[in-house]
Amino acid sequence: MQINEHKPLIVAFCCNWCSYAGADLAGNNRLNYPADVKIIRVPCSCRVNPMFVLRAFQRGADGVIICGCHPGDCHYTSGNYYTRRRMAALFSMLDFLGIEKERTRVEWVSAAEGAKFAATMNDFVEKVTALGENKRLEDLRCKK
Amino acid sequence: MQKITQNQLIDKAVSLLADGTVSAVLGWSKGEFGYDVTPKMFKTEKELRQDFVWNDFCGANFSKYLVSKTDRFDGKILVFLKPCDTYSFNQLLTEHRFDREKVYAVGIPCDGMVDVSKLKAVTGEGISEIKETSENILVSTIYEDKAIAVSFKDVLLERCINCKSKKHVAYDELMGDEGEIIDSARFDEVAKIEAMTPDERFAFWQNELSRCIRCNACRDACPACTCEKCVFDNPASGVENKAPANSFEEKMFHIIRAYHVAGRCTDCGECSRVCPQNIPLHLLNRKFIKDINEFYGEYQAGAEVGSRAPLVDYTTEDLEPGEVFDRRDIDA
Amino acid sequence: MQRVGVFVCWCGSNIAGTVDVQAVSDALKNEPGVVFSTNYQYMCSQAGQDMIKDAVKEHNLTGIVVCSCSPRMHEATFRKTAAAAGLNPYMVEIANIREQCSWVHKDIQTGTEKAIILGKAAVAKVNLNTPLTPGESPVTKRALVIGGGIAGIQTALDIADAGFPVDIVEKKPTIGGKMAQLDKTFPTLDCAACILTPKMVDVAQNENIRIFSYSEVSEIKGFVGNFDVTIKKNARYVKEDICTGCGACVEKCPMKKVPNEFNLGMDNRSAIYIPFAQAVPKVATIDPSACNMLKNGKCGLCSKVCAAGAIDYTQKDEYIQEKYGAIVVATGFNPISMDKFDEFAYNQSKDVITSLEFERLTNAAGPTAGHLERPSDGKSPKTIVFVQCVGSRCDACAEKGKEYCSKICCMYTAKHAMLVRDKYPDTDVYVFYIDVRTPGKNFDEFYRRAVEEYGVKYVKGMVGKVTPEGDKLKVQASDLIENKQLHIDADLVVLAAAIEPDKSARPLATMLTASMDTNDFFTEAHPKLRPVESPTAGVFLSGACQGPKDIPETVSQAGAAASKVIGLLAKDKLTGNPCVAHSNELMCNGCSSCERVCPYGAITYEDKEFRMPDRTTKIRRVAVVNPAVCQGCGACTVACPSGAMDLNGFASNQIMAEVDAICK
Amino acid sequence: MNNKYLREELIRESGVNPKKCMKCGKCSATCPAYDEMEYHPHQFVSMVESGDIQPLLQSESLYKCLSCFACIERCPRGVEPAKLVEAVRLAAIRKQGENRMTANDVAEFLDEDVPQQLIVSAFRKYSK
Amino acid sequence: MKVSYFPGCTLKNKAKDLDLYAYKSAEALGVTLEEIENWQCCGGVFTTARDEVATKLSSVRALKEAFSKEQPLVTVCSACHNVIKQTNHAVQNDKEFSDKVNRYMGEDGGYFGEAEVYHYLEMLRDLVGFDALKEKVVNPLKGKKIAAYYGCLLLRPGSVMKMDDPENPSIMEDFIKALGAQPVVYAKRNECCGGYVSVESPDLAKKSSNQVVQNAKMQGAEMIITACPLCKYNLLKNGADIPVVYFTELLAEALGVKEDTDEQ
Repeated sequence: MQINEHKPLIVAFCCNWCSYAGADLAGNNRLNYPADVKIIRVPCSCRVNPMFVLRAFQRGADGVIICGCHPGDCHYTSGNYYTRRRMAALFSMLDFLGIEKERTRVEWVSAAEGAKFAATMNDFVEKVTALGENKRLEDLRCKK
Repeated sequence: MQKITQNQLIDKAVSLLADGTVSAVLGWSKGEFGYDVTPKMFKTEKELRQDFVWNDFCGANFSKYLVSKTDRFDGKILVFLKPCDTYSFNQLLTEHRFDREKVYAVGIPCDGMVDVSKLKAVTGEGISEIKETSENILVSTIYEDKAIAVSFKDVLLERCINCKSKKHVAYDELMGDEGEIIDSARFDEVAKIEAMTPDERFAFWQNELSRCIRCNACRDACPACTCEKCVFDNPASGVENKAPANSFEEKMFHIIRAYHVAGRCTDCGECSRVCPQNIPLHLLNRKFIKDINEFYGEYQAGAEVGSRAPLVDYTTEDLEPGEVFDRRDIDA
Repeated sequence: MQRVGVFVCWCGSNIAGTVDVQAVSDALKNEPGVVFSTNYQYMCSQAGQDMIKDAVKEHNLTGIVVCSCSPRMHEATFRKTAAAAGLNPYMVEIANIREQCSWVHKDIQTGTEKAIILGKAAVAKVNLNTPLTPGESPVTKRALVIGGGIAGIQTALDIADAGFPVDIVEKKPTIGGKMAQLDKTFPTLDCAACILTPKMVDVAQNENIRIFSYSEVSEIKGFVGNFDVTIKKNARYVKEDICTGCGACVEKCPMKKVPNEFNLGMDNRSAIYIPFAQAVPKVATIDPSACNMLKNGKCGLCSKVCAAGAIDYTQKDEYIQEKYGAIVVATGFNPISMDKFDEFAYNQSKDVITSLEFERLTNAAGPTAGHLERPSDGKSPKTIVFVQCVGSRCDACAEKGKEYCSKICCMYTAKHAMLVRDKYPDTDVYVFYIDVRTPGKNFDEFYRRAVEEYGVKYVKGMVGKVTPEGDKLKVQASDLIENKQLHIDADLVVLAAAIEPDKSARPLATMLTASMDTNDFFTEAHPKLRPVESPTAGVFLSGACQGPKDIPETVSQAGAAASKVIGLLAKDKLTGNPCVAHSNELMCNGCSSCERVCPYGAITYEDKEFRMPDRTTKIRRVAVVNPAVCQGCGACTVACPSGAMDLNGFASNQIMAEVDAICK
Repeated sequence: MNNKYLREELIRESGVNPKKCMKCGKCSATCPAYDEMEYHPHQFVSMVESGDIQPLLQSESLYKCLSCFACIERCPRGVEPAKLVEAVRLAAIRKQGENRMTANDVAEFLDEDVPQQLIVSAFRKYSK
Repeated sequence: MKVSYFPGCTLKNKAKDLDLYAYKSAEALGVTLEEIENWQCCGGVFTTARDEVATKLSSVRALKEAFSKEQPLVTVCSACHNVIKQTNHAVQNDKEFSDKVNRYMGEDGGYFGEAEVYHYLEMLRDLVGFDALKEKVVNPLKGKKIAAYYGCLLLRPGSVMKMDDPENPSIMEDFIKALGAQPVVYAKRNECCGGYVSVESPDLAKKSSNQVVQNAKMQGAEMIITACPLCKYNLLKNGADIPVVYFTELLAEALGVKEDTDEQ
């Protein structure tokens, strides 16, 4: 049987101060990761509304990852602590509904962790690719 | 059958009206049939004597009505609160949703309320008359000659079977004896679903949620859903939709509905009670409550006024979103 | 509909090497709103910027998308370009096709495809951009310094020197703080009083400085440039402006058995007292818990002897309201309690003392007039054991002690040991240490002198147990270098107790919405680059409230905090960041969720009257964001259940438009 | 003997993390049996950490520790040296034929006042 | 009030006084000590090694029985108290250990550290109350200068035993005060007597014991009280020249129940 070469679509929300800068550093150091990852810049990971995550899945994303400063290092002192609770609750609920838990992730990447950013993205894309297309949380109206 | 009687409540309401403590009473009023009790504002003794009812069908939680009733009414309103209603009452106070000064709350005991759909499942449609005895409910229908006796216990609402508290957490005055907080088995059903495989869970919810007709009754009855403008009615929110377009919409609606009340939901069970499709919506809310209790420590919304809901709170040692799954894998 | 111009940068070959820039600018031409699209070698160059300016004019552009390097690199540049072309600078969006595309993807086809998608997302976003204007707020040109120790004194003097009025709030009856209790200072051994008291006098005489002694801050409202502060002036039962500080009342007061806190309870004072001779303000204070007149109306002697008529037994606490532009926290430190370390027998023997108590014992103005005498029997000690790191550097899990190094103990212990050997050469002095930490100018030299010139016996090891027996303190300790256990019969044991922030700091931090670490030290806005500012705008940190510090460090930080305050007060208006949250009052429930997650206290509530469709009105509680305080994190936008709260520059519909564009 | 394995075994068994030690020597300062010991509490910690365990296994010091827990109580870093001493002692006496005390030895110290507690404690400490 | 009671091996043999006076005094204070059925020796010392399971089972059995009767478990002997309390703590906090224990026990229902363990002194302080005790005293021991000897087992590790401040305890001093006597505070009261090492190194035990007695005497003590049979043995064997008695004996004396005990 031939393995279906599905190219996943990954939406990555990155906070401006740590993770977006970490992604820039990955670029500066020419650390490759799949082009499937598309980054959206937000001021802080706590700006990410669960509705944005669902929206991404609705529009055809196969995985959503949220990156922020390490706990304790938030530029706004406490934003990522709220992210941590919100996403823990949301991810657990998605899992409860039978959505594959590997499709969602929160990762803390500092501005100095270009290598971690690239490694995280490589790993996440690999896991999502293995799952194949997002069928359980798709909106057929939005499909090409 | 309720230990406290309809007449006791009417007498209480009449005397509070008479002595000027309150100028209106928010209560249950007779519907067309014995079981379709509806909320109503009573202003006179006559109205009360004529229409006020208190029976096994008075499940409606009146806390939410206070939001709209108090800011349109100058006097003080009497409201009767069952134990579970008092939690919603407190939660709304925490969120500054009504003026406590304008309300006179009387706590009343509750022996559990009847699930009309369970009752109809036994008796069939066409109910013409309902009589309550201490153990049974005698139902006459237009199709049967003889009244059918149904055991009260067999037709209780799910939320009453798993009642979490007979204790009132808010009132100005209490009628009857105070009860206690109950260590109920309300999370068992959630745990059962958690124990399923992802495929089974997906199938379970696909089946349940596909029945949704987007009537919005769950939202409209929910005492935590008191937004001035609901996101589902707001074209700018990005999630507005009025019909159950497809399976994504169903899931989206119910996830967001439950998420919006996560940490604020008192587990009053109104969503499931009013659902015309009998979708066990309370399970979604309970999943959030169970998670919050496990992740961040026991929290009961509405147990006290002014408490900080878990999702607008944090500690530096909280678990990581990825650990949510590890935990369960270990437990399983 | 916007009229969007797209400008794709080659960045030499940095972008053009792996992205087909022509294909990108061509593809984006067809996006909604795009009326012009081009590409150029270096968009950030003068020529590139001119190209943008010309295009704005030529095509009446209302929005600009630059596909180039990271916005962290040149967003500011292109915003200025837009402004120069007459556009609102916030009508610019950057698609990061260098760091997050051309540099990380090798294949030109995938790189180009992704660059197009990133460009589409930026176009989708800019279509929803709105012109933003930073808010302005006025600055009250007055500073408040909380705490009147050396940190607060130095900060206040520096601010006052720059010509701005400053108020010092000090909870004790006098300013001076811990430094006033010290004897000599390391590493120069000049006397603390000799260098501190002239500064205290300067404070008293400076026209720009007001001192609120015996006072506390009870409420803080407002925000940077506009703080409203309530100061509670505790009743001292003496009219401050009339009292001459002559001390006649102190002498005549019959109640003389009150433990003297200035000498850490090692001697007594009277119920009416002046803490020490050089107190500022030099005014008497009646201790209401000890005064017979105040307790049961019997006495009144001080009133009779006061020639100035300054005594007022009916005085009440007074509340003063004042406005400030900046607040400096200088609440200082205290030694921790020794209660949990009784293996050293602090609670079992008077002759086991802390280092601060030792300072008072050797101070000429102290309880023994500077003669080193044992507290128990007044004998002069012949063997003294100093123990370092008592309660410092403890395991985080232990229920006692602090995790951090208290920093000052190594040096003051060397000083104490040296002074003892200098004045009483026949005394045996042991110092038990784990590490001797002396990073400071002339610090290690100082410590070496204690060992080499003064013969202080430094022992690498720790004391395990102190047993008071008869009139001796049996000290059991380890000597790790010689690998043996020592048993020393000591006459005096001095514990270098860890230091901790003053207890008043925690409630103050809550009032200020300033953040603290787990040890209750104030957190700085950035540990390296903004060390004297709190993350809360307009709040500055001076001295040990931010972390353990010695005097030279405290004074330099005090000066740094003052210069930051001067920089703020010198402005007439403050310009904010326009990317702040705002609440749609029609949708707001007033539920307080947003307020609870705001790290800056930027959200308040007001009751607002709304006209209803049926022509009635109703009053509703709604959230109001103070744009001068909001830093734009967006935590509130997600906490808000109704979606009433949104964020300028990163609005929900903008982010969702980006999501849609990416997922198309 | 594989020291790395033994070191990990001792650490797991005792629950002690020797890396937390800051080498202040307070454990040895507080130890009542110090003078009877060849290796002192702080040395147990550093020698286990460095894998230098054989000398400890053969040392009489193992049987001098009173298990009075003073070092555990007073260690500023929560290292708990006595638990490590106990783990090393068990490693020694659990070896075949390494019981230090047998029932025959009891008679030697038995006098009419010896409490049962002493006998059972001694067995726990000296035998497997 | 009824409590479960774990006497321990020594109390049934060499330290019968400790046991007998504990019973008598409890009775006088209105507390019934219900002896755990078929209790077994605690083992004398708590082995800190995490894989030592079998040696701790007797403690778990006693704890489980007390819990099933919904009673606090009261001990008198310091060693039993230390072993049982530490075992309970290990069951509560070391999951691996509690799993193993429950596998060994293999009976119906597991035990997870639910029982509460009180030393007799804690029972007096927290359940009876020293004020209530004071009222029951019929022979106040006026003027007696008594030194409390805690030893190591009652207090350490402080984070587990939680009886009192491990470095400056006061429970026994408060107890002495309640009986009308005058407590003598001395620093060596929480240092070791030499313990079981007296078997092998009598000199070490002698040195340790002597330091304790010496320190108590220098601070003015006329008598030493203890809760531990081994402490008492070591102090006396090594030549204490002031009386060393069990605290329960002193208690019985003050409560006026010592005489009729002696008559029996």
